[in-house]
Amino acid sequence: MIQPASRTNDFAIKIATVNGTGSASANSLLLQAVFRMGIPVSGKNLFPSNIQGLPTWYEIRVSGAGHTSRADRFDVMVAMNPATYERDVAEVAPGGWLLYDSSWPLRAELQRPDVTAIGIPLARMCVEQFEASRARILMKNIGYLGALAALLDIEVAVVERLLEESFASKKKLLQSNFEAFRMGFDYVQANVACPLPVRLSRLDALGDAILIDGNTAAALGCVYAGATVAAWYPITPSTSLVDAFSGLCDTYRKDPESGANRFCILQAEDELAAAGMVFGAGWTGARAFTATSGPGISLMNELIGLGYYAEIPGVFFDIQRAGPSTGMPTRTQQADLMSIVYASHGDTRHIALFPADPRECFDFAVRAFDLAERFQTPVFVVSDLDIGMNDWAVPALAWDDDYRPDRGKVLDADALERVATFSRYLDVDGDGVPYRTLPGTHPKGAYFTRGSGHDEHGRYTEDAAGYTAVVDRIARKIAAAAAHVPQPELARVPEARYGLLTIGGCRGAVLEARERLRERGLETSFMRVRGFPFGDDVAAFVAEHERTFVVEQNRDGQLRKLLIAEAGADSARLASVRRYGGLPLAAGEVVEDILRLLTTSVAAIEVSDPHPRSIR
Amino acid sequence: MIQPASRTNDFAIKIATVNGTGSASANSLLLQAVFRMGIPVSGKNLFPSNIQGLPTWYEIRVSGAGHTSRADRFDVMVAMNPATYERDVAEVAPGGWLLYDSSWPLRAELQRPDVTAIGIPLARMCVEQFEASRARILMKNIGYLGALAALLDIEVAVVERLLEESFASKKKLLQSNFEAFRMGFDYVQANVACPLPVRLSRLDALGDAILIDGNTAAALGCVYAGATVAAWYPITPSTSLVDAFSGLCDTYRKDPESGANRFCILQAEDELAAAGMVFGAGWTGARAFTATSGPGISLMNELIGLGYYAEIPGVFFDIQRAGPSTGMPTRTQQADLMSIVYASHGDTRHIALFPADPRECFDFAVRAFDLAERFQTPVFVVSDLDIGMNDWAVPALAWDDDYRPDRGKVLDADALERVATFSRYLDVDGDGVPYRTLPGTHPKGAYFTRGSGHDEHGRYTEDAAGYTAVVDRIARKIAAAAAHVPQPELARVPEARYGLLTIGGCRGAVLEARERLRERGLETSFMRVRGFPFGDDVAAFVAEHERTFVVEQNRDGQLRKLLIAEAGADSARLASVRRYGGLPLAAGEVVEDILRLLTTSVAAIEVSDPHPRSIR
Amino acid sequence: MSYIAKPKVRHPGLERNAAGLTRRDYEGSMSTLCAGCGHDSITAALIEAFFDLDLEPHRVAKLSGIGCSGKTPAYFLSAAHGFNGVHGRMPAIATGVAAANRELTLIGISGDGDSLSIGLGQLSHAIRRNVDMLYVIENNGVYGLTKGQFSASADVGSKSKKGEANRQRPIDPVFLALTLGASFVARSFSGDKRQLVPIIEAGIAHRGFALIDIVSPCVTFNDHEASTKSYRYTRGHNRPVIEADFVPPAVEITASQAGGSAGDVRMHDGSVVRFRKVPDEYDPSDRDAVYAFLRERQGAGELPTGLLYLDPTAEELHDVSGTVAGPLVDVPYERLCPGAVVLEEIQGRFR
Amino acid sequence: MSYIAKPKVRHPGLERNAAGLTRRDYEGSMSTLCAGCGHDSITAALIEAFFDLDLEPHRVAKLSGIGCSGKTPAYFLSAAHGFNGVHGRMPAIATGVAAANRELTLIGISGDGDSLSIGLGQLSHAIRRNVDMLYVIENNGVYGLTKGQFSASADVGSKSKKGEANRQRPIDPVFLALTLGASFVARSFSGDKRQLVPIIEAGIAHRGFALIDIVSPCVTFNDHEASTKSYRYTRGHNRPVIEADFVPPAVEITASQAGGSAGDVRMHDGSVVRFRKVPDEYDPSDRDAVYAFLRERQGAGELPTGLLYLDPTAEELHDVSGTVAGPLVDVPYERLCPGAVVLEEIQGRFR
Ligand SMILES: Cc1ncc(C[n+]2csc(CCOP(=O)(O)OP(=O)(O)O)c2C)c(N)n1
Ligand SMILES: Cc1ncc(C[n+]2csc(CCOP(=O)(O)OP(=O)(O)O)c2C)c(N)n1
Ligand code: SF4
Ligand code: SF4
Ligand SMILES: [Mg+2]
Ligand SMILES: [Mg+2]
Repeated sequence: MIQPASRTNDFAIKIATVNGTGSASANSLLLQAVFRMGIPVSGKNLFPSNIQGLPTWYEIRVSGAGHTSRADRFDVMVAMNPATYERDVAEVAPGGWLLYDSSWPLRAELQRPDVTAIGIPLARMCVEQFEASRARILMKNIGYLGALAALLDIEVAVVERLLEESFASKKKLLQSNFEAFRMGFDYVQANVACPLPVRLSRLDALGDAILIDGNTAAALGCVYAGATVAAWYPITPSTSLVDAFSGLCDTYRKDPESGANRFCILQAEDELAAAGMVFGAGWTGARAFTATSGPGISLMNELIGLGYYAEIPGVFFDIQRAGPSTGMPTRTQQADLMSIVYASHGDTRHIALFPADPRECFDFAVRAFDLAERFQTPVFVVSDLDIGMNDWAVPALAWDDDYRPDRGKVLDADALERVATFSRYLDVDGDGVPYRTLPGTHPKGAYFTRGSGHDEHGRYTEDAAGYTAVVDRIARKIAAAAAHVPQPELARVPEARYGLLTIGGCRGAVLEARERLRERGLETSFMRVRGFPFGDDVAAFVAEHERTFVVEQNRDGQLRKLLIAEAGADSARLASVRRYGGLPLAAGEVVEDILRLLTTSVAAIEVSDPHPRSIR
Repeated sequence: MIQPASRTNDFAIKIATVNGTGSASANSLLLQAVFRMGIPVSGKNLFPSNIQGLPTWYEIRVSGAGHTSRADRFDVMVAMNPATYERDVAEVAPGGWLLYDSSWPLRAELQRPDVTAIGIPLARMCVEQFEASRARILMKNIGYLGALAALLDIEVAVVERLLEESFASKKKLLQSNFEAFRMGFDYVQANVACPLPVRLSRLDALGDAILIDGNTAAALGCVYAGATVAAWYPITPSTSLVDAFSGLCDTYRKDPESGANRFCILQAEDELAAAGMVFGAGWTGARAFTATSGPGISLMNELIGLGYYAEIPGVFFDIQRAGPSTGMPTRTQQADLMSIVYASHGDTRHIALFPADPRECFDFAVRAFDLAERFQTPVFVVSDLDIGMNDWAVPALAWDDDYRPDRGKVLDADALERVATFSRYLDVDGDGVPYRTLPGTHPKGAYFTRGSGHDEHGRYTEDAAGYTAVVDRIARKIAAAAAHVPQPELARVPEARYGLLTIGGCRGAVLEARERLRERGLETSFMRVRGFPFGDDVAAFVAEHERTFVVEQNRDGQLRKLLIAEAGADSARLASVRRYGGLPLAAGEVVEDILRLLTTSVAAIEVSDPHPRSIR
Repeated sequence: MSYIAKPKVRHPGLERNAAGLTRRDYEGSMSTLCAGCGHDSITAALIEAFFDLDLEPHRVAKLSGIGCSGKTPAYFLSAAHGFNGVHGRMPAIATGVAAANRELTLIGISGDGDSLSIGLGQLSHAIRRNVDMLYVIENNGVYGLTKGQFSASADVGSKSKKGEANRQRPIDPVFLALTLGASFVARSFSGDKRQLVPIIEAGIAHRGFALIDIVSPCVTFNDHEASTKSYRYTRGHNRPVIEADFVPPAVEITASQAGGSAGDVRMHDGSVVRFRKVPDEYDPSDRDAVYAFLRERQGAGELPTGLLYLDPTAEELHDVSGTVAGPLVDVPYERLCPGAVVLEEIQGRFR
Repeated sequence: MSYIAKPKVRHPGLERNAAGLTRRDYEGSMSTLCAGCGHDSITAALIEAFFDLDLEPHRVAKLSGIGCSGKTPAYFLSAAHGFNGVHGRMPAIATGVAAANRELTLIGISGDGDSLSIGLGQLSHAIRRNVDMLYVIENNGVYGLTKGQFSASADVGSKSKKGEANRQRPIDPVFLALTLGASFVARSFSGDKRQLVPIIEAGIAHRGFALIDIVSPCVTFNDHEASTKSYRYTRGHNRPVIEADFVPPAVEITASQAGGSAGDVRMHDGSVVRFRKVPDEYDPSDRDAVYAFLRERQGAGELPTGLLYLDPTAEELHDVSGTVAGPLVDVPYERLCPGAVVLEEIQGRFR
């Protein structure tokens, strides 16, 4: 049997269970326990698109070095679902461990010589310890948590404190949880040599970090940005964003005297309506947003074009999932880039922000509202399921109390009193951004908003010149936003021949891949685009490197295409690394593809073009 | 006063009237009369998006040389609308003529020294000649037709024959029309030196040509392709396509015995429903289509993704109008290219055909149904208002009675009887195209169609490998279609340094511009893309020329972007010529832009990038 | 059809209302609709009602979808913000406006295509939310702007200009609204300004969604012999079943009941809807009775019109949402942002 | 909640029907819904009905939208073509299927979110077109698949799992359908298979749009105490107001009337719906009376169920469209293409 090197704070666990059986909270406790021990950690929840009874997995990666993108290999497999034993066993890294419920014997064909099977009779012990059938099921999860605590050297006090916090108001439940935890812990202590070579040890690597998912962080951003109207239609994986906004508002947005709401959340009848509500509220002067996923973006297409052309602010969170169509609602992907940037028929181009993690979800949410009002246009925050629904350890969110919303060019009653006439779509300042007014303000501010042809004064037109003046100004306006969207994250290495260029949640895996490549002697520069329209620095980065690998999570190389068509990047220098099976990106995948592309000829890079134009 | 050279069969007329006053039929008679004299001619109707009472123009270009794209200059202006006198007078070419209704005096400031004003007291004569107030208004139009006939030497017999055909069943009306025609004709004969230096003279330049609009031709294509289900929602400028289909079916698609319909036209409640109906019918085995314009494409986005991913045939006609949003519904543009090619969220890429004129509308309509069934996917026929609603003189449509629909890989009952098992999404033949079955055929053919994740056997999946196998095959399938869509129209000139690359209805103007450039000593090669995905020849064409001018009718250079991102064309070699004010393209505009780009430095070409990335 | 240029809608005199404004101040730009279009008469009635109500135009937001009807907000209240949205989606846009600023007077103008085909879902849900707005359907049985196709409100047997008879059952917005629990349901005729103006006034005063279905003949595509939405047919079949006067809040109420069972209904803003000439069996506050009565009358070929159903007490969007009293747009940012200290507190939960 | 793995739905015996098939042949793949979900009971009833009707599975097309309900067509009739479309758009897809092949037996399964929120417009227009299909709404008052938000069918006062009460008026598909002129309107309860099976059979036999609104409790998100869509609440308030037996075409009809005013109704395919235990005042062919009766009962807190309204004679889509008798997909190409000679003729018009 292969003996693994002892690896403290550097390993990964995968837990295979059945959804709807209470494993989610045990897994989350495990994640939090590691986090509270000051060790960088991440959790990836691979859940099915149903409510109960199907296989579900939870992956925890522990990395003292701070690499928390999805793990490449799993050292410990907690195999609690007989339906997936086979593939779960196969997925353990050589030299790893398999925890299983030894209330039933492990079938011989599922044993591997290079994997240590650790049986714990969880079901049996639970039946002995607990009366209620519900408790017997739920407590198995806390049982394996106890077992892992013993095996991995999780500080018991940390777990106990977490349990106390979770069940602060439910003393009885707390007691059973304690018991179940002890049950697993004690059994393993008594029967297995603890801890395993892969184990934890308290660190102080997290500073002021928090463990948060991107949707919650984005919701916080909406609260802090002063958003008052949310209009939405439920869709995985965006639902938790509005849920979080709603919860936060219930606490922080009540009028202290009347208890009335300083917000209005509209559960719309569909996404078309949600988009309409956002623009209605934005036109009226509220900061309004919606959260949706790909199918919602498709349905909102017509209204997005209206917002663009009639120049109405609105913030759209797209928490991407695997497409096309309904696709895999509980799997992640970055495949809405094209759809968003060019949303709606006719000439349109939209401002988009690409957060990489929950902290940026918070920051970019706030920024999106400012940009939407500054540029009077829909702004998209392009997140995804991995960022939005998984817990990430990120530096604490920061807030400056001096922040005030940038309402952009809004003429209030006083200003209107002073102006001679008001022309809604006129480029008064030469920056492409016209002035707007809000209904109810002043008789002089009245204008007619329309998605049909209009001239600079807001009058209906079918005249080429009048029409063109407005659409040309809009083009200039959006182009100018390139300087105002978050600028790329950049790490240039002067002597590097190769560049890595990526977007969103790929960041961690690409940075880790970069380190691994460096270990192999390959220096690379790094750029992560964070906003659209792109600035000139993007093409410059590409020009400065012999070859740039564009890493993204979609089939068609959408970012690569955008870089070529929209940033003026030289396509001949852009190789493509794409993973789009629906799982968060792992560093090993990036390294593997890059090495393959480098070791094969240039022809190979062309093969990496997602659409071979002729079938060879 | 400037004396114009006599120009036979080479001039343009513009007629300014008020919509809803009956001018449309007079204008159409004029167009047909020229056509029947065997002279190449085109008519461009610039009408408002309302029903009655607003300015409307009709432009007729006569060109013995066969140049029938929109005229650059108007020699004769028929100014029948006082509301637009000012701009109409301004638009006459120096040395040209202005016809006006001299029942009222022409205001002095509207007279131009370089334009000959010809007054005809149409209103007065009509009041004298006709009783009914309706006739007094309508007959003015036939009056100016008569005047033009005298001025331009239109053969009277041709017009009379046309009137006879129009009013075959309304003898009384015919009589008034004759009278009105004579009234205008005689007045001008008596008072003006006829004919003018710009005049007609019978030619035999049209061969078997027909005068037809693209929507009618496309509808004919649908009938001939065997389409049985049309689902639509009215929208300008696509409505007349379904109207024509309906009219043709009423004549040619009735069961001779029962009188029942061998077709089903569904006026849907909106475009989402129309798309759903198309896919429902396509899935069931019917050839089904819809016709819409930009807003409809936006609304259909979600369903288009379903059709793509679930692999269901359907034909979508997009008769483009000026966007974004409602835009200018009665103006033309080519601005839905991006929207169509990437329609729907997630990784999607669609087959699209780009007809240049009504004849190609017919041919490509038939081809679209074949491709949709061959590749089991939505196929887009991308026309526009200019092609769809204006009358074009094109070579006669040809039909081969040996044509049989290509139903693609459909397993019928016999085939199913023979196969062991049927897997809906499996690449059996290695060409990326799986086999499909139709409901109701055979128990073995059953499968479950879904827009959610599925594997090659059509089973629901959330598994990366199962999912990827299918989306990768779809990518291959669509890529393979490049060889099956209509190939580019190509005219290479070996020594040419420059290329002209265009799409759709720009063809005529670009070919004419090419001639004019040649006259100036500038040889250019010509390519017109006719289908998407592009083949390798497109990038090759670009590579073979120092600089290629991409001519298109949208603000953002959408074709140019697609060439870069999708054809692998070298962006550095692509300059952009764009007109998007909503009018059909004129050759002079193309020449002007190209010369400007050539005489200024390379920097100028970069300025022609629709989106300057930083504001300079 | 007539081809005479239409003058800007004009009103007699330059009388001023309590807001110090003349009727002229409630007008908009010149109509570009066909001469004689019913929609223009509705515009005139709206102008009259706004004048009567002494509303300040800039406190009004007027919205519409797409269609000839959708154009009409340009023809009244040029000093109000207007929003011509996309086809069928005005109800959602209006809902967003109402959410953001509950103090605006909100008017939505729609067509039968805009509301009953593409917009049916949104209209239904706006009714369900009881969004505080006046919602006018300018109902002509056809898609006017796209040249006369039958809409979903075309009656069975009504013929198109070409002579083709419609065979699909119509969707009747009045029954739809009653079924969906609408709080204010009326039907009128563009040609009956006397009936229409007080209904519009009551609809504006109503706190909640006030739906007025107005038969508004399309002279160009649906005013011929065999159409059931022509001027002639509508005049011939129009049966006002209940009359309503509108008494603004300022006016003291003296006489109480003028007949029938309905009498005075006090609105949220203190105004009063005074029902007159009400048939004995008719109770405009009894949804089911109204439904049954109207079904019967319509079954008999009549077109019953009037302010048919009214419930001034139904909860509107903001009641259900529990929103603060003033407009959300007026809540100062300081009351919206919990601040840095609270953020630090909140983050405690995530450690 | 229970966590026991669910066996594939099984039925007693291997009895064969006239099509030579066993119940097993009408089953589908194993359900992945929560144990106890009402939707699974409806699946079982559908299987029963198909078996009873001796239908050949491959002559059926089963369609759905998105939701837990949307998944169910995978759980029956594995030998039929299935189509799980996108959210709320199944009615249009089904309309396309019906247009192309009128001889398929068409079944659509939807949810309350799928049909009454995002799909309300499409459902309404499918009703209006009277598309020949069975349309089942598996109504649980919540969005199951997205974890329990209130849907548009949630009753006022019904509480969420968290204890929040819904304050928005529900959209009731039965009243909606009656108002829109539906030709077959039924309500049932997933827990009442005895009532449900004959209604489904009648719905399949019906030539036109047969809507069955089935209360189908969501055990995970809406089966708690204060919910009005729970098993308990539904059992407690369910009041079958009319009973219907289904007599297939083959069976000779002997006894004619068993009570009430309704009696036997002969369907288009020769089958008979036999109404029993009908209250005297109830006439399932009188739309307005049914509407009024149900409104009254529901106002009194009851949940009236049964095959509530039936008009077997209404024109369906193809009647209105005047389509040929057989499926359009079977018309040979030669009868569709007018050929080269005619094309030349047609082009004469364009010269
Ligand atoms: C998404 C979309 N589809 C179609 C159209 C075309 N269109 C414009 S108005 C209209 C119908 C208008 O009918 P109605 O609402 O009854 O208004 P009316 O013109 O009769 O007043 C349609 C279909 C559009 N503008 N947008
Ligand atoms: C366009 C779109 N929006 C949202 C969703 C997410 N979604 C999936 S199912 C569902 C609601 C399902 O509710 P219901 O129809 O009542 O079915 P149930 O699950 O309760 O059976 C929603 C909103 C989606 N799939 N597509
Ligand atoms: S077409 Fe009809 S609805 Fe439109 S403006 Fe003319 S009369 Fe009015
Ligand atoms: S969540 Fe509710 S509706 Fe969905 S399967 Fe579970 S019980 Fe059924
Ligand atoms: Mg209308
Ligand atoms: Mg539901």
